[in-house]
Amino acid sequence: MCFTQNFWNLVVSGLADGFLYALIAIGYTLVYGVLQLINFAHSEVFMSGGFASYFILNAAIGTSQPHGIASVGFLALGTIGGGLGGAVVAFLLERVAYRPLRRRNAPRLAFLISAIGASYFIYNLAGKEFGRNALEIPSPFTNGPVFTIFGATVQTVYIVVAVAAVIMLVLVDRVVATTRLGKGIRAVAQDAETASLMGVNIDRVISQTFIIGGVLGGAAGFLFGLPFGVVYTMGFTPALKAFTAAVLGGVGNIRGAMIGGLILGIAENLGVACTQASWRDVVAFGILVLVLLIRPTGILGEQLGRAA
Amino acid sequence: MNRITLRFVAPVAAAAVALAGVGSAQVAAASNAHASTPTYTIAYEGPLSGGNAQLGLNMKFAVQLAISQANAGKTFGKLPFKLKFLAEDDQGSATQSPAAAQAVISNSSVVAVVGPAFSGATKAAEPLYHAANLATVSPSATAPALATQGWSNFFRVVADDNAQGPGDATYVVKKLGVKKIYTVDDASAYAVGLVGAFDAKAKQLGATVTHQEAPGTTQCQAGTGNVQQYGALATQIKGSGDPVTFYAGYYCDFALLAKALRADGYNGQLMSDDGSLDPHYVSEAGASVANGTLLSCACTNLTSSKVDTTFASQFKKLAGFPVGTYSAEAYDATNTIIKAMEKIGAHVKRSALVKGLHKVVYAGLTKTVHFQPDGNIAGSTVYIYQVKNGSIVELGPVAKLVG
Amino acid sequence: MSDAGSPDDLGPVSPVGTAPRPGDVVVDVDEITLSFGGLTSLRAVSLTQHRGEILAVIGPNGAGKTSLFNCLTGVYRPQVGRITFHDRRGRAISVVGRKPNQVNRAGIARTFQTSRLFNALTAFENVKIGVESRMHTGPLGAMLRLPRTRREERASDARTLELLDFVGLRAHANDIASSLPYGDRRRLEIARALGTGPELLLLDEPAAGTNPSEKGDLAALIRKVNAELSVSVLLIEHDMGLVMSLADNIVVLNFGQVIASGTPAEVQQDPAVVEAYLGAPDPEDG
Amino acid sequence: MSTVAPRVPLVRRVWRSDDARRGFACVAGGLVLAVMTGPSGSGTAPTSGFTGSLFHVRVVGFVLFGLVLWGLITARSRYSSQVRAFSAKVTAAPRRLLPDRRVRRVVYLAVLGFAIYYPTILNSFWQEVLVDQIGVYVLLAIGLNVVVGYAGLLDLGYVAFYAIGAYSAAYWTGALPIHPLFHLNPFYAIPLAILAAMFAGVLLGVPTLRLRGDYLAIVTLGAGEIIQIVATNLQGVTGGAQGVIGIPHFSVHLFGIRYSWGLDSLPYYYLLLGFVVIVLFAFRSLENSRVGRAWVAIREDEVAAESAGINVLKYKVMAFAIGASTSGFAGMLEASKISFVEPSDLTVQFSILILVLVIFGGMGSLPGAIVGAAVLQWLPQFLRIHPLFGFQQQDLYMYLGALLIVMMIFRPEGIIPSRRRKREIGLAEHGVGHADAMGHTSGPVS
Repeated sequence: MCFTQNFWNLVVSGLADGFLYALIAIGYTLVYGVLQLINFAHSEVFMSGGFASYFILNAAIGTSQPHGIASVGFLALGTIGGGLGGAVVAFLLERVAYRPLRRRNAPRLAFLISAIGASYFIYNLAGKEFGRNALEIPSPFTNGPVFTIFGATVQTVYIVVAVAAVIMLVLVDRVVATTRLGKGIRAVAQDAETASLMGVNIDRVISQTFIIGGVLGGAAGFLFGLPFGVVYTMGFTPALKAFTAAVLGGVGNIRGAMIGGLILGIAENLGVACTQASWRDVVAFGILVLVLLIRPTGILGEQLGRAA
Repeated sequence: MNRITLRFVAPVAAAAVALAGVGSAQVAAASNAHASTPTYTIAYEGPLSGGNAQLGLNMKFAVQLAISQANAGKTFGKLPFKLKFLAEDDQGSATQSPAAAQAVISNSSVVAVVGPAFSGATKAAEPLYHAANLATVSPSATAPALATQGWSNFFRVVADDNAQGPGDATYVVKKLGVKKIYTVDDASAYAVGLVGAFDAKAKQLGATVTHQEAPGTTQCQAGTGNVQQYGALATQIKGSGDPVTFYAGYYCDFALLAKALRADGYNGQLMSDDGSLDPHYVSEAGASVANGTLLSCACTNLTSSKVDTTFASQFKKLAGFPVGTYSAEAYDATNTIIKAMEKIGAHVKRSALVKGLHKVVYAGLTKTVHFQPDGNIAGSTVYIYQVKNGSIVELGPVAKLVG
Repeated sequence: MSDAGSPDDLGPVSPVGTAPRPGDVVVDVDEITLSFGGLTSLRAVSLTQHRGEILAVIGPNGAGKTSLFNCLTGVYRPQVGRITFHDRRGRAISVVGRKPNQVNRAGIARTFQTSRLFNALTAFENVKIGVESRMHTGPLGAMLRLPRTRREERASDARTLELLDFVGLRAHANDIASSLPYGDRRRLEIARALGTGPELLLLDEPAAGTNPSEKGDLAALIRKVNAELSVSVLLIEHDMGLVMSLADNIVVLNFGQVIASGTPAEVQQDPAVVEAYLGAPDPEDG
Repeated sequence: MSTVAPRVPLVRRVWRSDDARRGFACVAGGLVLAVMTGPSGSGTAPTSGFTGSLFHVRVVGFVLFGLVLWGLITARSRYSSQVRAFSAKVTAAPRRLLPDRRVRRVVYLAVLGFAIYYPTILNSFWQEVLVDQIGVYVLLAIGLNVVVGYAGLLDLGYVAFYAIGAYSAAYWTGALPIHPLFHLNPFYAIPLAILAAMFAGVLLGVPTLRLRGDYLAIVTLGAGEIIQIVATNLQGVTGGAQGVIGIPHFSVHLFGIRYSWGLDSLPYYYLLLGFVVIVLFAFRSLENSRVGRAWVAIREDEVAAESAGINVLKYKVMAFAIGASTSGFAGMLEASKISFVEPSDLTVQFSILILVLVIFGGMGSLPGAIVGAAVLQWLPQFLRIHPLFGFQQQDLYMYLGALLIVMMIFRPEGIIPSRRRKREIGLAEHGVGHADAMGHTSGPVS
């Protein structure tokens, strides 16, 4: 096969991509769970997180080159900053682009169009205010090969992404499964009308859902920006991939989104080895179409949402 | 009352700011002091807005500068005519370009055009210019196909993509003595042409070439690619073990690839083209990654001392920002046109100027401009540069280096 | 692409047999079982309706009546069992596995429990959409207004007006559907269903939410549909008075199973039925 | 402490009141507008754009603008009956006259006459703009209107069909690296290009139109992205990133008529105008036909439509294919006019732009699509030459994005709404019907 030569290398870089997809995908899945619609502007939540962490780390690190425990501190700072940035934008997004429509019981088409509008507005505003060139996030650590596994080189940044993502994924899984907030989200996802009759404040739950998705998406923006830099258009492609991952795992299903993200990341990287790098997006898109046609409910099924 | 004034003052103030910044309106560089001397317009067509505006502005102010210097008699002494300047924005897009061209053509005082800046825009607009027999001298359109369409009015002061690729390949194979090369292009019109010429020449010289396409990302030039592709690509390049990686494309994608390669532990020689010949490459990749990288250009380096410092300082004074990519080429293109006009005399016609440009020889900042019959510049030299200690230094022309 | 309405839309059907007579079987439900996940909503349900008959399906809430309708109209696909529809031309058409529009084309039309009209359209347009589903105009014909298109337009206009007349809504032809009173909307839905030219009409609680006088009118309309248009009627209804006065035969469902069937008189005396209704009194009943 | 305590309920009361919230929203909107039209920042000075627009005298103007807006809105809701009466009085005459067929015909003819005469007095720049930037986009908007407006489907990959039209033109004229069996003048290749785009529409539609509406949106988005990748990378077929050059202009030689479209843009304008008029008649008939009513039925209630005998998938594919073929023609015309196609023009953004034109004009409304496209395409060109309100071309999509949100919140039916669509949206908001074909599966079928 075309990918046997570099198989483990590709799997390792695929996993790194996959963790990012999983983080973003959860934003889609949660919102889909409570609103039954795709949050088209989630890509910009991701982008905003990247920018927030860029500004914070730029101020905190400057031109210094941190080592050891300072590196870990800055990484945590960047992740939290990105998460906050994402959360703020997600919250505003829900308030401005979704809530007025929800109040009016607008058709679903209107939600999608409003979200597309929000996406274009936010990323072009970012381009206007922060410039249209890629900005380098000052690195809290020196990137390079750390160790090899099955002959695959593992870089520092892969480890950072994996550790941060795993912590957040476990957290969100626990939050949704065990806390009162999670219970509210699940109740609204299953039946919003009944939930509101039972005294659940739907508006608040929806806001909180956007914020949780925003935190993860924003943090992913930081982790993505670490090696690649941040730029106003950075959201589109990873978000489209993450959406694919969400569908792959089963929209509305949190663990599905995680598994979908990892599978997609690896499949994409292996796929590139068999074609040119330029066909990478085509590979991911092919996966999306195949899943939708063969098993539209995804690998784990649509737990919170409703089947097509 | 206060309310009303303020509501109208604000937008007007904003409009004034925008006017100064964008300046897409006509700017008259010369006054009509002498009614007897004829006045001609040299137009500029290129992106002044949209994603590629900066590149266009680099050229626009250079054209403007050349015209005002010529009017002041600084470049060619006293001219028998006065020159005016007209800028038309095409956003670098093929579909916007015909309208811009029409605006230029319909202005009967226009005798020549600097531009169009982009190859795609040129392809769409050149038939109109050709029909109007209006000379266009592009400072930056490098697609080889432009010179083969039979457009007698088409000229350019830069070498086309076919010139640089073979020069680079010659350098890699003959000077570095490398027989295995990994080439990557960013799928842009510019890079695809360049890498094609590179591959062909390298193979002809006996090297084996592995080629990959990795579309430029939206982080850099507008492209369809995504930044994550470089991880997998670096893995493959490292796996190939090729000692030289040649990248055809622009600096910010090249910086991402370079970082990915070094992070993966690839130790081979990196090389790229004039799209990467930009100090931003060093700042984005980081000096530790960028050091040792070879770059090439069919032009002399803007940062090197060869470029007239008065040009650089005058440009900065006019534009408000330092000279950038293609500024010097646009300046040369404009002066080449003026030189050809001067030869004709006081009565310049569009058709006569096309003929004049075919014959003109002008010693410019970047090179001596002399056009071949197809509009391409004659005798283009490819220069090699290298990143040393975080800055780009010139090594010299390929012919000399290979010796 | 161009034309709808070819019999091919139905997929394979058995060859044309002899023309049916009143009293032949029109639909035969054979041991169908339908479940969602772990929940079984229909368990080995069988029933037979004869041509020209008014058959009522009754049962407490959640008994599976609407699920049965959805199986009969192709919305749900039962996991086990067969449903065979015998059309006017004597063909036996299997309903299971066909899409709702194919089932409709075969000759089974329906109304919904909560009326589902095209609310932004006029009463006339609502019925016309039903009538037109039997026509053939494709996009090309419509764009060019070919002679056949105009002929079909005239024919469907005429038929629509006839049907509006038939259900007594001609005066409201140009009213927006959502503006009509409740009873009229139910009639309009019946007219739209009749527009598709059915042989079997499925009515899902046609009298729900109507007042007594509207109820009487509806009963009269159902009888008229049955008698004048010779359409067999299968109805779900909670109003026992209406059921007893309308139905020729009754099938009783409970917990997804048929617990009794027969004439109204027989069913009324069936102990299982009495227990089902007494054991689980229906809040909507009456 | 004790002096503050009693004020809290007041603050809360003010915050809770609709008026105050509206006022807050208006002023916030004004400030956002101030930032949008203000100076740009940069990566090294990320706050300069904000400070330059907010800590500057001009912000007063925008705050006042917000307050005036608030006043107008409040006044309007308070005096809504008077406002309605006044607008009824103003529009009484047109409303009485417009249904009259003869009056309408005269109006149409006048508009057509204007459309024929007006371009001749424009300079060549605006003539060019009229074709490349306005005419082509009007046609595209009319086509997408069938998909979004009539059938209620969200197609975000409309550019794919434009590309197929453009590359068909290149293919049949022999400009591509792969050659056809026989070369055609692009004029005769028009039907082939339309068919190719239509076929692509069916091919993409049949599998994807079974999906839920939001999935459809994302799949078409992906398809639009893919077409650009394919056009860029299949160098042996499409000519790759360099694009295709040398596509000939239209020319006719038929029944003794000999005409060639050249470089002049007016002849293309008239060709476009003719096509638009034909398409308008055709789509108008379509709207009021069996097919058009089937679309309405699907838009309103897919389940009911199906049980009324309508083959939902077939009609969705039909809408998709009709929209695609219109887009294909537009792509072909533009390719032949500028003799050139370039993959870098075939962006997702292009599809979004057409969508904005349709939404702005009014979904399902033919005059809306025309006026929406014409206004929104003319305005940036106008502002490029006369830069008012700090407008910068590179911020165009920021304004368009904001426009989409504002339209969806305040006027989802568009500036020239289709009467039917407006009614649907109104009803949907009262919980009746859906007004789109997004495939509602939430409600049990009962």
